[in-house]
Amino acid sequence: MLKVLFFARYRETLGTEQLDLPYHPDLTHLEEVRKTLAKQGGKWQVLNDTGLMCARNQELVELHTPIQDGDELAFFPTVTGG
Amino acid sequence: MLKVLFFARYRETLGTEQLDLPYHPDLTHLEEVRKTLAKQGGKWQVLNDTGLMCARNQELVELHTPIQDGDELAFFPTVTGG
Amino acid sequence: MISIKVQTAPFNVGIETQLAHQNNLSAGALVCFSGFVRDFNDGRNVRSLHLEHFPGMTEKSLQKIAEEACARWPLLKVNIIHRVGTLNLGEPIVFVATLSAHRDAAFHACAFIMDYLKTRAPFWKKEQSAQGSVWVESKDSDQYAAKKWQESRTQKENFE
Amino acid sequence: MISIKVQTAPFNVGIETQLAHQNNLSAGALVCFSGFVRDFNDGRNVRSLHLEHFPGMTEKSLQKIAEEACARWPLLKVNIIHRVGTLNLGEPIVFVATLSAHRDAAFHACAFIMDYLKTRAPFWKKEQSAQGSVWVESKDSDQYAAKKWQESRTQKENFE
Repeated sequence: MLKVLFFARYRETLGTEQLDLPYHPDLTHLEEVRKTLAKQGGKWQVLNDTGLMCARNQELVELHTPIQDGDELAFFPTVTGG
Repeated sequence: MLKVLFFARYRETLGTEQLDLPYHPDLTHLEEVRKTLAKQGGKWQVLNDTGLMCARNQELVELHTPIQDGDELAFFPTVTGG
Repeated sequence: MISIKVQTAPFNVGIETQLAHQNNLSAGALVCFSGFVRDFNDGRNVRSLHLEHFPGMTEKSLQKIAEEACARWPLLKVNIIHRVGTLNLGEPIVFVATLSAHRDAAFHACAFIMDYLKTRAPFWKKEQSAQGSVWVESKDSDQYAAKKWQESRTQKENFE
Repeated sequence: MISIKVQTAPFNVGIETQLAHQNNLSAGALVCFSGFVRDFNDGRNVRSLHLEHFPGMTEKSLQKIAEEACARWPLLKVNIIHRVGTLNLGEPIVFVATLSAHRDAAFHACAFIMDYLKTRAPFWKKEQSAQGSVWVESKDSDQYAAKKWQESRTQKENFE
């Protein structure tokens, strides 16, 4: 199982802050997870945002980062703190 | 008349913080004043210091700056504040 | 010595500045950055700010940024405080203090931490203004500022 | 808005940091530099410091440096405090605060003011240590730091 978190504008648009996604060997990288979710269309197209950032197990990573079953993933808009 | 001030190490070496120098048309620039004083030899050679800085009427200037009768000049070592 | 605080409670930049130096007699230089909620942003009259973050990851990412600063420059102390939740106009959002023997290390480290924090720490600002409530857009200038440090990884040597 | 203070009385960097922002709702960024008397300098165990200056010229030169910073960057406030006379170990010598809408202007202006102050304001430090009393030598790195700003006079545009 993969845990997927959403923050800020994505969280609001999707109306959810977290979902569980069954792990599948085809989901080799974060990019596959993003595509799988985005191709549901509608509100999920927010994940096609050019400013999208992502994390794996609470560490900032790129979309081409490999993932494993049990990972906690997160997608969020470009950060704006400070 | 020219008023000449000395600070910090120069003041200590010369044993004076201020002197009045009669104005003379040959004293066209700060450099001439410095030379006139330094050539007295002995302790006055402190004015040959490579780190020497100078001011004219309380403004930082270069040795090639022209001077006038009545000016307040100052010679001092490289500043070390802050 | 690194201290990271992510908190909903307000803080006082004066008290934090004093705490950042206290009792360290080897410290010649302290640089403190304070960021505040200001009245105008991109033409909007801001009333308050809501700061969302990613609990857990936030603290880890700030710790990592502080550690990278310590690896680049000889620092005696790094203190970072960042507020989350609702902030009023004029209140401090973020405070970064860097303490060192010399000023160049303290200045560079403080600017570096802010540039990285702005682009790598999971915080999101939502502004409440007369025009309603909007998520703050990220700025290209912040991305550019952070990139500059990647091109100068050897800077530590300059300050030792 | 520029404030210059040259004083024998001690001051508190925390209080000064608070004063530097107070009531300015347009200010998003405050950078404060504090310089302290530290225990070791060039291998000497420092007990105290005596600061000599050139009364009259000192204030004028600090004012001029602050004005040049305001001409280069969009600043809301510049506060400079510099102590003279005898200072004890751990006490603040100098404090520079720069307030702006954005952090890059505040950071650059604060570093600029310190670099110019170190090389253009008529202060001289004499250290009291176990080895006696010595005039502090100027550092080439300070001259170098100040020169960099002369090569980048057009920097103001970058922050507007």
